[in-house]
Amino acid sequence: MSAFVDEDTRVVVQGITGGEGQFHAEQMIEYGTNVVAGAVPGKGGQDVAGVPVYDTVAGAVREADADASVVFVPPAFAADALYEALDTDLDLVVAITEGVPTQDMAGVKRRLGETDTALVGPNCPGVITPGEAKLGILPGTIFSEGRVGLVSRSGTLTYQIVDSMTQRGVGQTTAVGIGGDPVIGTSFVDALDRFEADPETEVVVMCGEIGGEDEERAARHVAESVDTPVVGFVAGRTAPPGKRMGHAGAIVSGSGAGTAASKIEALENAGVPVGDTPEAVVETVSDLL
Amino acid sequence: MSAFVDEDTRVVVQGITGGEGQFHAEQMIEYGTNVVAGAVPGKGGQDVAGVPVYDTVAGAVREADADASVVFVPPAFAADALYEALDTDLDLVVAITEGVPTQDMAGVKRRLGETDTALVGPNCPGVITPGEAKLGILPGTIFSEGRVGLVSRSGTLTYQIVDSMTQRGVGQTTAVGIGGDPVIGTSFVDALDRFEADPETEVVVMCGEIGGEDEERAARHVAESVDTPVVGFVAGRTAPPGKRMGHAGAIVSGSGAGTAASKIEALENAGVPVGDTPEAVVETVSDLL
Amino acid sequence: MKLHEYQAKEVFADAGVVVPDSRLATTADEAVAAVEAVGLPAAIKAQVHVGGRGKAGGIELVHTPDEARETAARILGMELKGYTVDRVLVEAAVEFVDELYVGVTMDRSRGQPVVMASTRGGVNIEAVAAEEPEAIAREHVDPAYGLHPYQARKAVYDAGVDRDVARDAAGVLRTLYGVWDERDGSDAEINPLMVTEDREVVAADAVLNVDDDALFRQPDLAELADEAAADDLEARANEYGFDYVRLDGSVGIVGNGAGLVMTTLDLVDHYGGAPANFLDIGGGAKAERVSNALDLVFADDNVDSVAFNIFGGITRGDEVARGINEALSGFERVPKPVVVRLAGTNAAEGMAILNDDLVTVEETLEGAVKRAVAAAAEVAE
Amino acid sequence: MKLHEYQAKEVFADAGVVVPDSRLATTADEAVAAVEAVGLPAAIKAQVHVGGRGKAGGIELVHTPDEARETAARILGMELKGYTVDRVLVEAAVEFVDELYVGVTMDRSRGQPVVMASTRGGVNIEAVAAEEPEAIAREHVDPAYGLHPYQARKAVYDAGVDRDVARDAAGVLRTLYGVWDERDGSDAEINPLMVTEDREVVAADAVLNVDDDALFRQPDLAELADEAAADDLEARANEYGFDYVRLDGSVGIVGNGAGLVMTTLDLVDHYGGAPANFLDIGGGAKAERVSNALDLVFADDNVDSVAFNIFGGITRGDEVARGINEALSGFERVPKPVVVRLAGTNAAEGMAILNDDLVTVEETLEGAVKRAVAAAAEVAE
Repeated sequence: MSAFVDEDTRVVVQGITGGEGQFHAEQMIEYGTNVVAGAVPGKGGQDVAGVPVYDTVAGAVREADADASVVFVPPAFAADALYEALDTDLDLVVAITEGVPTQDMAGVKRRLGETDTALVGPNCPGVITPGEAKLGILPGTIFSEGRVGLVSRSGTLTYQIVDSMTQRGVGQTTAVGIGGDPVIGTSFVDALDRFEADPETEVVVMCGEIGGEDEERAARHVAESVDTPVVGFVAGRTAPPGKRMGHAGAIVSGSGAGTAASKIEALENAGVPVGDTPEAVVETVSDLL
Repeated sequence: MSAFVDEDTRVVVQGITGGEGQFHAEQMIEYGTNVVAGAVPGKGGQDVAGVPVYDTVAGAVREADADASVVFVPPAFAADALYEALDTDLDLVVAITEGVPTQDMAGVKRRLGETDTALVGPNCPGVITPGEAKLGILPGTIFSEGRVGLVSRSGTLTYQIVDSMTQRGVGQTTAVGIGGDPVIGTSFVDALDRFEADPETEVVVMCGEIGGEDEERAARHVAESVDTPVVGFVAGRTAPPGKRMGHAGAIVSGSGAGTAASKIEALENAGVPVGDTPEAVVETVSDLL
Repeated sequence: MKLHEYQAKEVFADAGVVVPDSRLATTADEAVAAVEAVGLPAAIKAQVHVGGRGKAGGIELVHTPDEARETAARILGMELKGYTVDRVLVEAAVEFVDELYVGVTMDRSRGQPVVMASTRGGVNIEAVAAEEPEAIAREHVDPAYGLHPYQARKAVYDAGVDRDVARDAAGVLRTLYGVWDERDGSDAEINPLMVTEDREVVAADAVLNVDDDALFRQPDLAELADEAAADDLEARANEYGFDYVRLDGSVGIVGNGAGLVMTTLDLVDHYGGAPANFLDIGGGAKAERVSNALDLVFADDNVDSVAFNIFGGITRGDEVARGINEALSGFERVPKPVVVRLAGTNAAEGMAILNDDLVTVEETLEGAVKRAVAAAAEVAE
Repeated sequence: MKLHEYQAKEVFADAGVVVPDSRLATTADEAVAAVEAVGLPAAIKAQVHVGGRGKAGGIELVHTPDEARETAARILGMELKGYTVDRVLVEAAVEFVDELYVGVTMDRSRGQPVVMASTRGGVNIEAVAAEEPEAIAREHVDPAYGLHPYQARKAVYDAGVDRDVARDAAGVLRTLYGVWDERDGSDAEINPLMVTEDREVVAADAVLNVDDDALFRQPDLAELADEAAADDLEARANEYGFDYVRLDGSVGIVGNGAGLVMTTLDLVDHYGGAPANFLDIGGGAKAERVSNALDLVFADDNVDSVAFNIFGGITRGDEVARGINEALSGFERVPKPVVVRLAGTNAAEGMAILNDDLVTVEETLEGAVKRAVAAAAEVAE
């Protein structure tokens, strides 16, 4: 298997009967993802996007042998959907939903620590292993098979960099968007460990942004236990303190914690070259391959 | 160390400024227990029973190096006192308090499973290793040093059997009352494991009673992994279904689960002789030594 | 502590569960007025703390006011498994097409709440649980989080509840858990949860048992407990603060500590007698408590002799003995033979002090029980 | 979303925290009436969403009605760090002997709430945290359980709060956590929590910031947000449902996706320009949203040129291009030069469709930003 998913990953789509859920289930299937079921309370017995729908995630696991889930459930019900997913020993849960209250996610993260499941997101574009499977909403067409792993807090910034790589003939092993919320499942450190363990991944691109300390922790982690070369990018150099820049987690605190400068410094101290522009990142990656 | 405590065990008494707490702190000290502190919010800085009182259990651990606690806090505040104790990495917490709501204890037990602390009780007389230390309210005078370990859900029944043993010259390594509530910390299985690991203990007496399935589980455990000879007793053969017999946990359900007969059968099937009377138990123990 | 059906229904209805229209009645006239209020047909249901009221004739369907009067008159005053019916619930009959079961209890072996759902409502659910455990879907609840909504749904779908009522049934289960959690329930159940032809769910029966140890923070439910006491002696025991259970033997038992009192009962049985009660007077033995305990046991007409067994623990035996002497000297005449055995700290001193004009003293528990059994046998002859 | 001090105090007071008597005033006359109601001396406090109001002259103590009138007149209309003061809180001055700090926030690195207490209240607590972290006692909260009472006590005792007010201070901290938890707070704090000579604790200031993502279940707080919007453009962005932050440069920016828009800002800076705003129009690019976004950016007088950068993702570039054409054709005259770059699915098709009478098309993000920076520089000349 690649870092997170492969062509054998058996996916249940939570919220498959909603507009987003159905559209992206179809897109995933079209990409070649092994979507085996949907799960929506009260909609069991239907067929959507060509797969059977179950009333519970447990039903989808029991009947359709799902081992991963993609969650398109609206914010007010997302935490409950995640608890449900985490209760079924799936290998991977990818939460696309944007706008999940932070306190809800704190509860979910607490539960997550008691399971063997990996959670990616919420408020993220998902995970893709080009040519094998995509779980989420990433536009499959811009990706290409190759040797670069990419982890990012931002969706469109990921696309920008991937698109540029693909146009230069630089392909990807796996790209994962970990989401822009303050409390998320898979962190940079978790994703770096996955890439480190993936023999196909020769270079990792790590796209951070302002807010929190996850990039700083990742920098320490790279210095201590990552051998794969890592190239960094940090968005939000011009962000003023105290303002949320789109993502709930993208905020420099009033006291000046979480700045791009601090993250860039930490990464560079850990030996991670940080590009000033997306193009510079792609150039550095090309040079490393 | 003996099964639970020894003369080096450093005890903090939670609720030492209450009537019960102070009286039994004095009794414990008189018995030779190494009581090093009390903990009562707002009473820090006082001396009670000759030991310093701290506002928090953490304070008692930090300043007086306590590694075990005895809890005399009233039922309404007992769960909070237990969470506080469990937050400080003590080796042992003994909860004497009677009447802790069962739902409160379910929450505490959930936390307990996340710590390395052992909880004995609540609604129990405590733990004693004769000649070394007692943590709780057991009357020290009836105990004598020897080779029998005793675990019981009942206080006075323990005293009855211990008294009888002592009068016959049969001493004890450790006696532990695990309490008569439906949800408790240390179970029979846990206590049996402690005795099994204690080289001093040559025979174990296990006093069960109606209600729950802890005796049945213990019987299976004895059959599978206890080499020390175990002698059993089960109180409540004449108890009618649906009536709480004093202890919150001593109740045969309406459907007939939790009867003495079921427990006696399980124990006997596991090779544990079960005495019809307390005297019969003591006789069997004498024969085994 | 058990609530009556009508009390539990009130609690559930306040929380949003749909229940049939009903009125409480303590006379046949009130029952007739009640059927006029709730409509006919109606069910007349004995409000007593026993299971299987229906089979025992405590629940009847009536179709006319006259039938309501006759039926209420017959049920009121009826004895059901030792309890006298003093009130009936008169409730609009619900036409149903299905009967579900939903319940919440504490799984004490795991220390976790568990919620249950089944499509086998309307029958003895414990029998279903024993014979066909897979017919009841169970979800254990993490007490730190409480019941997640998905768990209620999962229980209901796993039980095989029809999809068009599953959402409502899951809602009732969530409400039931909420009540159980907030009101310190030990058991809460709705059996049957009826499904009407309009695909609505209605609680046709209701159980709510409350943790006695939590009544201090449920004052309104504690008040209902007083109302609900079944037996005069049990009611007096409540007042005195004793753990007391009435049995039907002839040897009255007073002791301290649940395990030791149970053992005393067992020994009475072992030595050929029959225990009349379980009575735990708790720690210490002040004269007043001893006196109250003896009062209570003497007041039981079935009692022919009394075994009084105290293991002093921290309390000294001589103090207990003085308490017993003082308490018994308050009686003009000790009405039934009392055998006393004291053990523990200063037990010998205590037994020496005991006034053997008033009581018989025995050294051992076994001896005391044998003596009390013999005394009861003598009286019975 | 930030609440004003007076709004946060109302929420805390409803939950049981003691706050000084106060009135809101929007005119000097109202301020005079307010001091008559709350008594003198009183504090006149600017209600704006900026820190350090005191140092900036936004908080003054007054001793007479005349002084209140003058001070209120001066503070109302004052500019504080870019915000115009349109209301003041007139509050009875509290005599205090100590100033404590209590706060609750989300420790995002652990995903756990954390409660804090300190005896160093009344000053910039972030400076204390940076210089003397041990002066602030912290307790992390298990989100599954919530704050245990002992944790509030422990924080307060660990902080060294005097024993005679510790109980009350711990109570305030528990209440603060309760509000934070129930009202979906991101940060809640009371600084200072004043200790009076009578050893009572009073909340002299109050902060409550609410998770924007949870406003759907806090409708009453969401209403306060509208009231509290600081800037006309930001208020309009709220109405349109855009993530928008106003800055002070001259290159207006419209894009989709937080990271990519931030990167666009950074590139403007990198290539020698200054970004005028952050504006994320979110997924898709329907004509109406494009039009609203351009309206908003055009309405900013500081804006001299616009960089419009969309990475289509699932959405097709040709559809976006049509949306842009349609939106811009709605303007009689495009008021400021707009540079557009589309990327992703069907990007080439999209850029081919774009009406280059209305916009300048660039192939790359870098190219678009450079062109917009150059355009802004031209206008500025």
